[in-house]
Amino acid sequence: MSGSIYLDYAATAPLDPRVRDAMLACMDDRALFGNPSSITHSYGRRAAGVVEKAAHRVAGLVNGAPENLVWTSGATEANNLAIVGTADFRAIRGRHIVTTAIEHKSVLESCKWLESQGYQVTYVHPDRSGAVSPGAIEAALRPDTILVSVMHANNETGMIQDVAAVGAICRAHDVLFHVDAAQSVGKVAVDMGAMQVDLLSINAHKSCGPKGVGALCLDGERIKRITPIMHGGGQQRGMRPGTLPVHQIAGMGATLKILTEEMDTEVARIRGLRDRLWHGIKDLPGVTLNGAGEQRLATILNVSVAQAEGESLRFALQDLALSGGSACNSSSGEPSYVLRALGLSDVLIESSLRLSLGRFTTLAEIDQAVLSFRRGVEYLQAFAPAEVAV
Amino acid sequence: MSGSIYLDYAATAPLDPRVRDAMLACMDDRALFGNPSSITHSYGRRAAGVVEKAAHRVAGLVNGAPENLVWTSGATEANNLAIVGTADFRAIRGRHIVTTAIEHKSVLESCKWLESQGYQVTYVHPDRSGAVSPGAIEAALRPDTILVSVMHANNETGMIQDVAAVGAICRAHDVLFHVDAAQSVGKVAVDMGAMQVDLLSINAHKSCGPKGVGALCLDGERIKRITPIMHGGGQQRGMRPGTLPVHQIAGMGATLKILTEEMDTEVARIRGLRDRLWHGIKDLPGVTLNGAGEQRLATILNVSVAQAEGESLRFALQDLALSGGSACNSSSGEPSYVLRALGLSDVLIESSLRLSLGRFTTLAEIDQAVLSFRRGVEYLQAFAPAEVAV
Amino acid sequence: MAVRQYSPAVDEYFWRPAPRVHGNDIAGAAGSIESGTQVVVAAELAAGRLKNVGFRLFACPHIMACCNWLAEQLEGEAPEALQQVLVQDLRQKFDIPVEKAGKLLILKDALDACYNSYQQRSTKG
Amino acid sequence: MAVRQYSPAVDEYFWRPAPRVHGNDIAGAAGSIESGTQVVVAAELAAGRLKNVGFRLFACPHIMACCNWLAEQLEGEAPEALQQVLVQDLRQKFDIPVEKAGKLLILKDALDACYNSYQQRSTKG
Ligand SMILES: Cc1ncc(COP(=O)(O)O)c(C=O)c1O
Ligand SMILES: Cc1ncc(COP(=O)(O)O)c(C=O)c1O
Repeated sequence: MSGSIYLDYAATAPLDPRVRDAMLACMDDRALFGNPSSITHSYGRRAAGVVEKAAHRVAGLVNGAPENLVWTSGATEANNLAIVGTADFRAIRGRHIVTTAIEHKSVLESCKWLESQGYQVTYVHPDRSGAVSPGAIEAALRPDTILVSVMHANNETGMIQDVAAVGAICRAHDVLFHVDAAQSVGKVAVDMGAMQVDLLSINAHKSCGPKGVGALCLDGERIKRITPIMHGGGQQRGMRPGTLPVHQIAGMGATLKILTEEMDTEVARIRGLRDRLWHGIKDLPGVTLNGAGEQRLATILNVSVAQAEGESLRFALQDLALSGGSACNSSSGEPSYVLRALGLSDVLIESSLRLSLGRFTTLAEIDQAVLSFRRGVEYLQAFAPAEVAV
Repeated sequence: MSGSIYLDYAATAPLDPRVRDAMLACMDDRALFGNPSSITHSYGRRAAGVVEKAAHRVAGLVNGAPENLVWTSGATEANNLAIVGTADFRAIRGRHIVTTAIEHKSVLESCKWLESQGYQVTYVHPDRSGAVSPGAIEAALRPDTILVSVMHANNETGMIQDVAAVGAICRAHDVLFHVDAAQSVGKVAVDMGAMQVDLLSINAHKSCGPKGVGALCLDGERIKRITPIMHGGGQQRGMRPGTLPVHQIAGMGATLKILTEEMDTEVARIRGLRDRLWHGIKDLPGVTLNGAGEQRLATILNVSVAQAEGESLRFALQDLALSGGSACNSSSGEPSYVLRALGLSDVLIESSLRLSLGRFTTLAEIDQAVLSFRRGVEYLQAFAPAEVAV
Repeated sequence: MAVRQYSPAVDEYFWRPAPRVHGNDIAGAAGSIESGTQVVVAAELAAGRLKNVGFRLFACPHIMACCNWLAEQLEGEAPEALQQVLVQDLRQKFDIPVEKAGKLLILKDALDACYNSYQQRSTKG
Repeated sequence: MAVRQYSPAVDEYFWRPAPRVHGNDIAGAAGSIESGTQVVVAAELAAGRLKNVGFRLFACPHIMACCNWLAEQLEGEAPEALQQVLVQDLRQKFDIPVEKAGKLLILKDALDACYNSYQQRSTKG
């Protein structure tokens, strides 16, 4: 099993050696370990310098403002901060939020928590292809709507939403717009200005960066300040307390720098592999693609396999490290609400697999994956009851 | 300035090379990078194994239960989770909290936030030595008190509180007891059982571990569950969502393992250096020790220097990297509320310095620090106006 | 962390299917794909004994392994063996977790239905 | 991040004290230790000119540097120079941030007080 092929990049990705080196520089250098808040001495100031450089790199990739970036422990925290923080900060203007039914749990659960606090939330449903119509978002707006939150790319299907269209609608209605770009950053262009995004959540570990670090980028003109969700030492302009993890932040900076430089060629390469994988399996009976359409990430293939029981399917494909839904769902055992929203039955959801590729996926791995996939599916389907008449 | 002597270990500490190696093992190993939630494949399960091993190491040092540990982004988050999470979870029983006036900002600000939500908080004041009397805590208890939060060692003075006595009182009154041990863990014995602590906050970076990782240890019998402060993917038994940063957690595990093995000899060594430093400067006129008494950390020396203006004092001592209070206060510019609670005037607080030592502090550095300190203070005091009669 | 691990017996028997030629003198089924588990069992009768016992399955690895093993075990046995299979034995041999009790009962139901079809056939014949 | 950096002029003059022998034919003071800044200036008069100008200070590095520099500048000047010192010049030379305006005024007050003591002495004498 240790020789299994990793096809779960959408859950997390291995660390790029160049990112590792950037982190190690902070971890080893006896001059760079300071607390960035300790600006009374050079250790602290040098550390603050590392953080500032990373902020420029991160903001650079998403066309954000480095001075309006808030470092977090990941996209989960960034989403919580964006939604709960904005809701609290804007509560006087209204208590209604619009989001979609296929957001990441960290958005949905934040919204549910707000509902328990007296806010109202409209969950817009996607169509059967997984696309959320900007018109449906607009229709959900009310005079007391203070925030719209729509993810850029879905973590299960890779489906890309038309956030620029939603951004234009929000701007026209003067409503703040949050985008969870944890899955899309570095895989498609993310431009806060062009997309009219006011708050953007990202993280590093989905792009071969370190786990445990992310950022919320604020637009700065439309929103410069939100209520913190943690309370403490006043770091990060009072929006997020706690000692800044300099090596993690340096790692995230390096991660996004690499994306800035290599995204185009790298995405083309991965798309080629992904398509090769799909072409290798799509003729199998009962194999269907979820969230089809051109508007999806080059890195994700979400397929359902009819006539193969889900657990046995995963058992049969043990030499492929993949996911039955989003990683967050792996331990819960509940059928994916994202695939449900696409109209799949619970049994078919159980027999759905997310294969996600990334920087270190090779052609040889893909060819091996095709063989394994075919062998497993064919083995199970040969058992399928439908073929026998009782 | 880059050659300055680091005496700010209480703000943060350099990474121990052994901790670095433990982190690097996760960062480099192409089998250990998985998402611990991805338990459907071996990458995820191996990562989960790393996390579990670290939990045992961390819990081992504080005599806690590894299965009741919640990983956080640091002690700030652990304190927020402990206080806000417990308050919410126990709100039906009452809405009163007892803490002290000299807690870390992450405790005080969490309490202030709760006050804004309708809770009541009693802030017990220490005596002039900095000691919080357990009797004063007991006197502050009310029938609706749900939580007592007292820090183990103070981050500015190093003063150690009698948490075991407070623990016994809380147990007798059936009130939950939270201890912020961010500064004490690894410097004095921390034993959740013996001290009757129900919730314990710790982090790694004050002990030569990585920044950006900490833990809240729950007692498990008295409290197993609290309300999360972030919402999301259900990780960590629903108490703290977000992808676990495996390398950070492995680093924290390694950090606490080293503390377990080396604490006694290491603390004795540092105490020797600290005392040497104090003996080298205590004869200077106007130099006084804050938070004196045997019950204080071996690593911290908090001194006030009369007749030397604070900013000039720090300027004159630029070759010593030290802190004017806690690092969190460095950027705020407000006089330390901890020293205020000890009865110091604002001007004397400005002229107070925290010198804190740690694992890599050498004898040569201390001897050099004594020389620098004397030179700076003597230079400034020679200017002192009091000496001239106008 | 609830990590689902499979016993070596499951690893072994999941991949050891009975021969593909299945008899269908007698047969029984239980469950459905919609409900997540379906078990179909069929066999020939040769000199009053079970022959070419085979399964059609939409089922989890534990049930798959059980059935592959049962196909071996039942071969050449008297039809009564179909209803003498003990769920408890399967649970032990394959180290099946309690939450799968329902799925084991579907298997049991299919075996019973198969035995019923044998009895009906005997009555008719 | 508001990092307080000091200009090279502060670095230089902070550590360049006027000679330690201070005259006290005339003197002036402003501020107090309790308020965080105190400036005391004193000088001798020799042939109607300032001599051995010296400062006693409880003050931040900017003010310390200003005073050390002024001690040099005022040496040998006419007493009027005490009141001709321009805060604006000091601010520029030492790159003093605006939030220190109050401290600069204390320095200015001390110089003025010193000049007053010269005038009073002249009137008396
Ligand atoms: C779309 C999306 N948002 C948010 C997250 C949460 O990210 P993190 O693991 O950094 O908390 C994830 C990944 O789990 C994700 O896929
Ligand atoms: C006593 C105490 N509690 C909590 C914290 C916060 O720790 P962290 O930096 O890990 O958030 C600190 C350090 O800043 C501290 O000294």
